[in-house]
Amino acid sequence: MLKVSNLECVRGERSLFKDVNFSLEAGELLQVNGPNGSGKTSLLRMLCGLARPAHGEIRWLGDNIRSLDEDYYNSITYLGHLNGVKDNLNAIENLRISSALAGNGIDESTAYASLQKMGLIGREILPVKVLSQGQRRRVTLARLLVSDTVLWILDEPLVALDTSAVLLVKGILEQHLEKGGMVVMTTHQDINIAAIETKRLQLN
Amino acid sequence: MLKVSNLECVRGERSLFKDVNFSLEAGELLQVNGPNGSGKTSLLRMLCGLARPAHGEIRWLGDNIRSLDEDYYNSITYLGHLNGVKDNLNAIENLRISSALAGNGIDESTAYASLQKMGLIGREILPVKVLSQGQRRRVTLARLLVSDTVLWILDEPLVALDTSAVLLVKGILEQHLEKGGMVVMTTHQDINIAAIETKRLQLN
Amino acid sequence: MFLWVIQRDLLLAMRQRSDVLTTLFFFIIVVSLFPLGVGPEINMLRSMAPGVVWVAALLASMLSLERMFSSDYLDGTLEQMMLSPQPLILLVLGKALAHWMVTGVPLVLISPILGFQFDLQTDALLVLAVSLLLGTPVLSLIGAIGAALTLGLRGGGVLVSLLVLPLYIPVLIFGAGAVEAVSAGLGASAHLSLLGAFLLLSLVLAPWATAAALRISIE
Amino acid sequence: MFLWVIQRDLLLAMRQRSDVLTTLFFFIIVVSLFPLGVGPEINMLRSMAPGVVWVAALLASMLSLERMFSSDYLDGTLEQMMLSPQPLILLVLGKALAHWMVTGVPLVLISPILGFQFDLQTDALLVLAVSLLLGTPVLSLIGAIGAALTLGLRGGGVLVSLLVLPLYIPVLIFGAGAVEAVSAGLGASAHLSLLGAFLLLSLVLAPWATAAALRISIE
Amino acid sequence: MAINWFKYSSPASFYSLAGKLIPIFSIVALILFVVGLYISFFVAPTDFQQSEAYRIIFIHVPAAWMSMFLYLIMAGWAAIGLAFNTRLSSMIATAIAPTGAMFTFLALWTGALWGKPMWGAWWVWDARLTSELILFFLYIGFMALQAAIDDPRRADKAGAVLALVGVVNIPIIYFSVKWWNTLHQGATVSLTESPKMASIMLTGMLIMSIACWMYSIAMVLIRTRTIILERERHTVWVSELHKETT
Amino acid sequence: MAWASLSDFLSMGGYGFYVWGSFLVFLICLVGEVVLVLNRRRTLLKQLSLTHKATKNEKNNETTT
Ligand code: HEM
Ligand SMILES: Nc1ncnc2c1ncn2[C@@H]1O[C@H](COP(=O)(O)OP(=O)(O)OP(=O)(O)O)[C@@H](O)[C@H]1O
Ligand SMILES: Nc1ncnc2c1ncn2[C@@H]1O[C@H](COP(=O)(O)OP(=O)(O)OP(=O)(O)O)[C@@H](O)[C@H]1O
Ligand SMILES: [Mg+2]
Ligand SMILES: [Mg+2]
Repeated sequence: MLKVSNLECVRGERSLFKDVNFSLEAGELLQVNGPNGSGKTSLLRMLCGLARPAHGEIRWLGDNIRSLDEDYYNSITYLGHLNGVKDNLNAIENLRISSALAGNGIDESTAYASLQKMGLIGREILPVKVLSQGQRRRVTLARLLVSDTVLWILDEPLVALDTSAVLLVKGILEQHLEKGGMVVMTTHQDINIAAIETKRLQLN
Repeated sequence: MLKVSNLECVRGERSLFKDVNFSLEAGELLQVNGPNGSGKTSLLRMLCGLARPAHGEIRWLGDNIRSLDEDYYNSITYLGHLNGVKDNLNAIENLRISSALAGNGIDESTAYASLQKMGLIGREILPVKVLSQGQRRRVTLARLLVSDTVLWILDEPLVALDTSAVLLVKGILEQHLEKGGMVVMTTHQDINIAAIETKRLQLN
Repeated sequence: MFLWVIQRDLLLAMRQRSDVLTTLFFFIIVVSLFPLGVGPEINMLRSMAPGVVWVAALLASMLSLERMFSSDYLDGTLEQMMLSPQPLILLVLGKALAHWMVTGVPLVLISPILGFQFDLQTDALLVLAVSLLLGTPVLSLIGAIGAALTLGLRGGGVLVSLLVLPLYIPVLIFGAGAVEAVSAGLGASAHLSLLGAFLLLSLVLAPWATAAALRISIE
Repeated sequence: MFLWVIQRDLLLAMRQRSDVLTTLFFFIIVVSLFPLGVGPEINMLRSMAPGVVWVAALLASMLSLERMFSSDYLDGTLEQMMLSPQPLILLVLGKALAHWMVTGVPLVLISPILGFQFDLQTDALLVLAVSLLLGTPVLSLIGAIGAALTLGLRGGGVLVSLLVLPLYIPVLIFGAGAVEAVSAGLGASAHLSLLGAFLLLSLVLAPWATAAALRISIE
Repeated sequence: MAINWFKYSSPASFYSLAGKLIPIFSIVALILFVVGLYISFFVAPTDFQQSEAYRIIFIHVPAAWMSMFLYLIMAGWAAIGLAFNTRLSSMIATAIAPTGAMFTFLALWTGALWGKPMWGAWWVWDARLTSELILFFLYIGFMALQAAIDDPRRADKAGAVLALVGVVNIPIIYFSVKWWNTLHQGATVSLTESPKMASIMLTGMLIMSIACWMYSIAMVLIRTRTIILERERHTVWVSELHKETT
Repeated sequence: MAWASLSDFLSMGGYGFYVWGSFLVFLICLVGEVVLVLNRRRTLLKQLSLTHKATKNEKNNETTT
């Protein structure tokens, strides 16, 4: 479904990577590995269409994602280094708003249920700014529980999470893959996610 | 040297922890463990004097840190969740300025050398905002290489680092402990740091 | 989705109830500073009034511009918005509208009272309010372009004012001109219809330019 | 360390060379807005001039206040500063000074030219510049208190103006008053020495209050 | 027409073409300036009403014209750069801005120096003067925005959006002349003292204007060449260029 | 048109300050711009030749080692 050919990324005057080729089918997981600064985040942002590749093409169901635009956005969910939560809103409001922006509004009880799954009960009506680092990350990740997209693009989703939360996320990803979803992710931690096929892309 | 007795932390109407007692001598390492939101960051901020404990005392060389103030700051280095680097300055400038603020100015060649050790050469004159997440963390951690304080208080120093950088930090910490320094740190990753004595504090 | 954006921004504004009030108070304070700086002569104050009120409105609207996108940008929400399946133009329109509801509407409502302080006549007061009603949305719409262009740049707050103020000037001239025309006994309809034309023009063009600017800034 | 703080802030300002210029241009633009809003009558403009220039100086200085501490706060630098072995008061003084050098000094230098636009006489121009020279550091010092108090609060930009503008008013009154006194043929020395007294007072008290406010905001 | 325009839209070939054109424009500009200045001071007669002060017209009017033309041209190139993603046109737009700002400043400055003897004030808030001032702000805004952005591609595009929005503003400002009482170009200026003198003045003004045009083109070309080198310093053709010169 | 004397020429019928103030600033601006532009180009060229040499040396080193 996702097909990347000859991708090259240039930042400043440096070519971070070139000739990156891969394709991803339903149920498959792509782990992007590489040391700090090797261009993982840059690659993921290109996959979302947030950045423009210096060279090469990214195709979704055969079409270049540049030409698809909003159709493509209907099929992906991107979580980056930044949490994208509003400090002054509480967890429920944050989750409902970010889902609505992503194109599927949810009601309060659904939001409550997913936050419960993420272990945030008791903290769901505090403004997010008083939450701990790991708890804010959990609020962000709760979006995955209510998302109905096919392709998840996750940039270091496990940062700041404790071991129980890491297991939780692992479970969510495996369930998504089982249902025929696709995941592209980076992480510096060791984690073993069951998938139909796990591809690995080593940068640098 | 550092002695904590009966510490209690209250956030909102919740008591995060109480009756925390420990002491730390030269060459010892304290690992603070606990799930997300258990109060690790809150504890560390209290140890620095950035937050006021609801109850209990923190003594440094016998004196309450509240009464010591600037003398105490001469002996500690704190690295929190936030990087404390300026997006628009480059790595060298950032390092020199943060060292100067910490009370020991360094010259450009020293800064260059420590950044080299942290694997940032070739990136040292780029504005920090274009660096990758892990590279920004490395800029922050480079402060440890030039710091001359005894007590290091580190909140999840390993976040966003790749494996080689984790080893690097491990080495720096071990060297510091060997020289009779003290370290208080939190992390969700498994890491084994050699110390005269490794104490563990489990919150929640 | 359009509604969601407005709703979210209003919710954020309401979460700190003081937000709306502070813009309002800023407006009031700036207007009140002038008699302090200039002296209490009532005839002079009366002829200054439209200009002063309008300049204060410009500044109040501009002051909150920087926050329009920058907080969303810093915490990553903006990235999410760009990846939203709905058209970016709608989203931008929603944000500009929310900005206007928080900063513009209160000014329109309070302006007659401030006009009183400067001893304006009833018809002038009315025209003042109407001109603000037509003009302040234009300020929010144009301001959105500036805010999008300066996203993530250091010195954004001051830079945005540098970019936006020259573009605000026609609104200022015709807005203040309308009130002066009425005070001078001439009709204000010409001025007001020009303001209306500006509003239509900026409603069509500004969201488009803002969306383009956002895409440029995010890349 | 004191020097380091100033140096760092100036470095940050210079890194984007445009930073100093933008404050300056903001000042110029705001001053130029008034004639546009009020109309071109030269006698009225001349008597408005001191007030307008001073209000613009207030706004220009205030607008950049928010950034004084907030960027340091958001990225964690401020925490590091609080943990610095040097006294916080010095640090605060350094930041206020850097703020003044970036926002205040350029205004003092450009003010005579703006005075020309309003057709002020030479002695009035001189007093205008001197009053700004004495007054703008007070603005930076007082502003630092407000910036520290509103740290990390949403709507900081507007809130800070709400807090500091009332404190700015005495400076405004005596600053503009000095110029008016000269234009009216009276001496300005009384006004100017009062401004000097404000400066001394705020040099002593403001860093202390700012440091206290910072401690409160960080906790 | 055998000229291959596409050939010259690539920075490399533009670079060499501009290198050949610059001396021509510079020399023409220099000659015209000398002739123009000679006419201004030694051929044009004393004005009956304004005595010698009117000689400022020979630089004031060309500067004012250039300030407006250059903005439109700058916006045009910026628009082309935005629409067709041609790097060269954006670079030209960036190169025009400082020259345009300088002429705007000169129009303001010479106008102010003319205003003092003619109107008794350095400055009046008249529509023409005000709109010229706003034009100056637009230039400054354009340059400040580009200076604040590190990434040249983003700077190009952001500048283009701003320049285009500014263009919409210009006619609006211009039409506002009607709503203001104008002092500029009123009865104070008597151009038509005698037909002969008017025509001499007109020739002087025209020659000075053309000189300014040639000067601007030369400046913009030099600056564009510099910008091309700055941005393309890592490409092959630049380093080959260097092999040739060293 | 001839001027009676140099001082006559300089005084411009009493408007010397304004006329010369305009023309001098005009010339200063133009000449200043030329100097600035050429300066910018010269420093850039110097920089370029330096980096060019540096890369050449690097390449030489690579081939020798
Ligand atoms: C700061 C003050 C001034 C500014 C900003 C200014 C600006 C301008 C501008 C923008 C133009 C071009 C207008 C056009 O092409 O339609 C112009 C033309 C002209 N200006 Fe000024 N001006 C100023 C002062 C003066 C003064 C004091 C005089 C004479 C008393 C003057 C006389 C003229 C004349 C004669 C033209 C030529 C008009 C034409 O042929 O269209 N200007 N000025
Ligand atoms: N203007 C520039 N000039 C040179 N290098 C640049 C420039 N901008 C970005 N870079 C480099 O591009 C890389 C960006 O890396 P990216 O953020 O994609 O890394 P990453 O693989 O996500 O790393 P991490 O694991 O630390 O998150 C960094 O190495 C950075 O130094
Ligand atoms: N006003 C409040 N009311 C209730 N609870 C609060 C309030 N403010 C903070 N808290 C809670 O205090 C805790 C702060 O935790 P802290 O940041 O110290 O956690 P941590 O151990 O560092 O976690 P992490 O591993 O995620 O960084 C969180 O659980 C947060 O929900
Ligand atoms: Mg990354
Ligand atoms: Mg924590």
